[in-house]
Amino acid sequence: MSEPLPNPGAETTATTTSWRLIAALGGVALLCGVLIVTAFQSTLDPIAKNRRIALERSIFSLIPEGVSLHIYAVSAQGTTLLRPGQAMPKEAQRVYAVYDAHRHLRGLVAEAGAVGYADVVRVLYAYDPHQQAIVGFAVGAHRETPGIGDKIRTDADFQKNFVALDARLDASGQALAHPIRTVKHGSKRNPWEIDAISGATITSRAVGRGINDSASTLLPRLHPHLNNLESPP
Amino acid sequence: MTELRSAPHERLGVSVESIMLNVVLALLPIALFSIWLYGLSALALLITSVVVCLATERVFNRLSGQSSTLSDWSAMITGILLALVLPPSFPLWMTAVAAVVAMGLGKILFGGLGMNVFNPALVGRAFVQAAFPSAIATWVPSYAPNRFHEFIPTTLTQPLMIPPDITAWVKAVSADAFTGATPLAMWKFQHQLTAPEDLILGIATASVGETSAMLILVCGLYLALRGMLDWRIPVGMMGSAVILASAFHLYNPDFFPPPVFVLLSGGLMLGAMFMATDMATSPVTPLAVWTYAILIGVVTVLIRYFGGLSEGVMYAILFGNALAPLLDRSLPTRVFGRRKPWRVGS
Amino acid sequence: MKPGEHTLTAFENFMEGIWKQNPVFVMVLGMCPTLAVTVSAINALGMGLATTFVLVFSCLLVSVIRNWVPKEVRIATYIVIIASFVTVVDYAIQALSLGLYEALGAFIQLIVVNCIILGRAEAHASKHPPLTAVVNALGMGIGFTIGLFALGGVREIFGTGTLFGISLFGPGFQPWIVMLLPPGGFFVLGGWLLLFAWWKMRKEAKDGA
Amino acid sequence: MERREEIEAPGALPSRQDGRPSRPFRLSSYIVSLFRRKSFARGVHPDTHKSTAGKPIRRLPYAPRISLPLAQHIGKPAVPLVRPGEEVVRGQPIARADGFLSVPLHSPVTGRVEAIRLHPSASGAWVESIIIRAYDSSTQEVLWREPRDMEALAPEEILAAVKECGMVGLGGAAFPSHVKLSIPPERRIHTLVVNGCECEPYLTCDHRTMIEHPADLLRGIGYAMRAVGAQRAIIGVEDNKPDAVAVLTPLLPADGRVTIEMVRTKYPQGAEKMLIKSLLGLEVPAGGLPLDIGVVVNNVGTLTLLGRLLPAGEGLTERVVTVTGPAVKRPGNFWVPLGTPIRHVLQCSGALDGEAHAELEVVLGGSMMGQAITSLDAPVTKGVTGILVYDREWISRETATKVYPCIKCGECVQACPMGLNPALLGMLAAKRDYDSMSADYHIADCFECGCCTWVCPSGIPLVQQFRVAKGLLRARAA
Repeated sequence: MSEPLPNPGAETTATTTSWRLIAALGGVALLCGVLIVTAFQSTLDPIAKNRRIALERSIFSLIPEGVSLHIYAVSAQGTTLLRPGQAMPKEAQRVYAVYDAHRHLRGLVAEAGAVGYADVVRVLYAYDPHQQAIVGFAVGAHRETPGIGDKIRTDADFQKNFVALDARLDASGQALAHPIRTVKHGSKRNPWEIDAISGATITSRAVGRGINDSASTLLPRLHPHLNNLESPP
Repeated sequence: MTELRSAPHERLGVSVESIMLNVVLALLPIALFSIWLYGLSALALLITSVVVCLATERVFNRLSGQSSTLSDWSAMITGILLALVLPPSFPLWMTAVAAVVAMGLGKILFGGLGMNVFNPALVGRAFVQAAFPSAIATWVPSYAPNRFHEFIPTTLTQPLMIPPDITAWVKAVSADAFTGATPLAMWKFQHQLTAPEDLILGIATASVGETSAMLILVCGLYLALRGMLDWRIPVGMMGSAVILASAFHLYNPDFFPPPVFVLLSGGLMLGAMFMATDMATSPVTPLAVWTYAILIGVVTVLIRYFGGLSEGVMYAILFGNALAPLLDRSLPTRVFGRRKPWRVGS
Repeated sequence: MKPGEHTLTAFENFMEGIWKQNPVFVMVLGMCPTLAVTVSAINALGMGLATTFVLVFSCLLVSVIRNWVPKEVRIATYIVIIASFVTVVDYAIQALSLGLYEALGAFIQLIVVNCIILGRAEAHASKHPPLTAVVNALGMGIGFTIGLFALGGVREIFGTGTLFGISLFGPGFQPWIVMLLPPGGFFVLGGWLLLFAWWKMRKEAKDGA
Repeated sequence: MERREEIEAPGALPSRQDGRPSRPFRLSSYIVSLFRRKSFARGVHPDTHKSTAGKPIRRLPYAPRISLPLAQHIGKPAVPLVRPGEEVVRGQPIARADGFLSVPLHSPVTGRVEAIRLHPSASGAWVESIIIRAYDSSTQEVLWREPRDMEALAPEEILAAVKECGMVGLGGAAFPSHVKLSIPPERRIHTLVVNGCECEPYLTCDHRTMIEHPADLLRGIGYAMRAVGAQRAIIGVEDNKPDAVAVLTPLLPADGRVTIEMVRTKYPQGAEKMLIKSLLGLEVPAGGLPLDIGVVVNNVGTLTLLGRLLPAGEGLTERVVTVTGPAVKRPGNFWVPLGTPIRHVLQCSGALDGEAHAELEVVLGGSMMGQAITSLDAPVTKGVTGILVYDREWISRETATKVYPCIKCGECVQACPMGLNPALLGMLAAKRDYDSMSADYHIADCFECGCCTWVCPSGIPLVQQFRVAKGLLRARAA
């Protein structure tokens, strides 16, 4: 290092007054505060836009026929349309209702998450209310092992599980007729089972469990009010 | 009087070259048997691994301005051992990568012969295990009828490219129900045991050189009898693995496999005879040697039973390697006329 | 400057961080982001540029107010200043590209405690006029960016077969998964360090001859 | 060697060794005992090269001129009693001991003192020596003796007689025998160990001595036992010398106080500490002496000559030397007068016929611990057990091996009789970390037997490094 060493003779010996210290810190803080607020204000809109675009892109990738979407809050009390800027009520689940060019409901997209091998695996899954089946899923942020756990994104066989994953409700309408289960690779027998990726069982199970947890509370609440969602508001 | 040598004036006459050459000789039957089992692909794998190991050592010799160190045969041993722990279908270009990593990262980076902390062949193998997890878990049947005039399709994969899917090829060449899983994986994931005679004779699915427990035992015995292999390491390692496996088996015979299966399957035998005994990476003091050997055996069984992988020998040995210098220092020899061997200092 | 030490020219001052005291390859600083975010060239560049931005502006501000801030609260003000610029960068990246933001993740915020920046502010900017400080910071930032890029580029090429997302080897490429894992970061860093040491050794040998 | 630590004396000895009656040698019991041969841990098995074992000890023609260094023993050099020009007869004292740790010298020839001056010694240094020219016409009989009645002597008187005869350890150490046999009053010696192992390759002088002079040996053992107050003596012989055991066994005294015990042929079985361990199962504490555990060790060569010289009242003027090695044409064991130039011995045994001297390596001692000498003019001294000569062919074969880095094979650890870790010590020596070698890894316990270097496949000169390290540490401590 070529930095000069501090020269003891040059140091001021007089103690700095408290007032100066506060003034210096305060001044810097003020300056920085202005800086941050300016940055925040000027990026607020582009960031919101970016987020919306990213979300819409992944939602429409699950339901390719979709052209528009609306957000609903689903709780035990029923479904509520969320206008942009409106806050999400507590205890409610967010559902994106996707409509095609003819303003028909093409599907619903919800969020799910469960602990995988490394961290929580967050997925979006698409539910088709007409088939009563899960028809696709997309992985959000995750930290699963590249080449093993992240096969859930790429493994074609695994994706095939979600062409029509049975998610019918039972007779009472209070629960899924068959809980969605992840089974060992090669032993899928029923339409509500997910065939795990060989060698990436833990991540596969996380996806299945996450979707099951989410769907088993969401769908019974959603079904009585499906009519409200049939066409865009 | 020009000659003024310092005592002793005579030597035993066993040199590094002769030890290494004998290890190469002991590995040859295993290599030949693997060629008999897997044909052209195993041959190509062995040649690639050895040639790339030698070339890497030579290139690094050049770069560091040393004279060639190929004559000590140690690079040759790494080459053969590396080939023996890879699956027979492993693409040649990946083998070359493993060999470069084995020599460069596993040996030369530490300062060359005798200075390396980890067994170079296992470093190479661990690297490709992490880099190409699917290729290293692709298995083919032994005694394929066309093995002497046809390569396994994956062997000749173009450099940097994904090996082709060989499911169809495997179905075509395997006579009976070949599952494409190693005995250990079959036990771990399907809960099926392979017959011990298949393990002994090398019919079970395995890496190139892990197949025949019998042959490995004989070759290891040759070295041990010539005093070029520390018999305590295989004995301690296999002994501890068998004892621990027996305990588990007695506790729950339905879940845990019999100890003979643990002993004969996977790379335990090869690892115990030829990997853990690598002189540079194993301890020297008697207590440390036993501790090291027993530790590797125990860790192997624990990884196999409770880890995410079906085979644990490689990581167990690498773990043992890492501890070896520490063991040597914390478990010193008892000096004649002194007490408390484990306490350094007087 | 110590008496007798020759004053660095602006160019030497700039090159300091790129070559002689490269933060990644010579000083081996800031390893946390270095290993974590360098799985692709674009991540590495993004991280490097973000750091450079924070570095340059923090050093500028620190240098401007250097005579005004008492030494008792020096570190506190530096942290506040650095944190502010990091927040600005954080928002800016979110506004520019959400993809990059997600890839860099928590490491943007971690720039706050990046030892390179605090080190530069304390060791250089607080003792030099603004222009010198900015030139030095720019050199350091670019040096850091080059370092990250060297890691990220190699890891992306082997890990995914692409560079800046452009496929290099065609569709059949076999990714080297280990390169995307933390150990891969260590391997590549080790490789570069080795290369640097070797270069240096050869240069010294040549100079000596 | 003077260091004597207070170490707890061992309790009762294994009773097996006590009072065992002497028995005649039987081949069957020898074969049985082969399988439960006593030994120490580790050690090595070099080729023994004992081709001279079957050859009787012969005499060489006298050298015309001899040189007697005043310091042929450990301790202070002797002080000359003669002047140049003076006539001396064989056996006459020509130098007196200078203090306790010193021994006198006796003239090995009848002749005239030529000079007292510096003369080359085996180590290469020139040392103060008495040069005597032998009379051609002399019969070279011992003409100076004062016979004494040994039975009448008290232990102190025996010690005085031992000192007077100029005896030192003839096994190679050349430590004054009377010092070794002097036991501090607070110590009690229970066993005299008689070292007949001769574990060094090539050497057979002790072996031949046991075969040819068993009566002298047993007499010498008796004197030493009385001097140290030991109740019993054990002769330890390596099991490659069954003929020596066969000769000695019938002669053992009937009271069973002297026994003979075969130990495994293994190097360095003849090292004091190793032999005590093999025979008695006792370990001499680190840094201590055998007498700390109630044992005194003497070499068979020393005791044989004591048995012969003490009653006759003669001085030590000659010793048995093994002359052997690849370059020696007529190898054998010889009674060599002290001071005889090595050149003379080699000429007589055919080692210098035709060969250019520069092509040879001449070693005093055996192949494991012997020292190569720089000058053939150096004399045979009291500590010379053998002269080993290598020819060019042998040397180039031995030096052809390349030196490799340590591959940590651990062979040295399995060889070191002291239980040290030579591999680690070697690495520390390479790093010049002498403090750690001494403090943590006990380099001081190394007695330089050379086993580590002998086995090392990398050809690392371990024992040489240790010698350097020990020297430096000693110099630093001084």
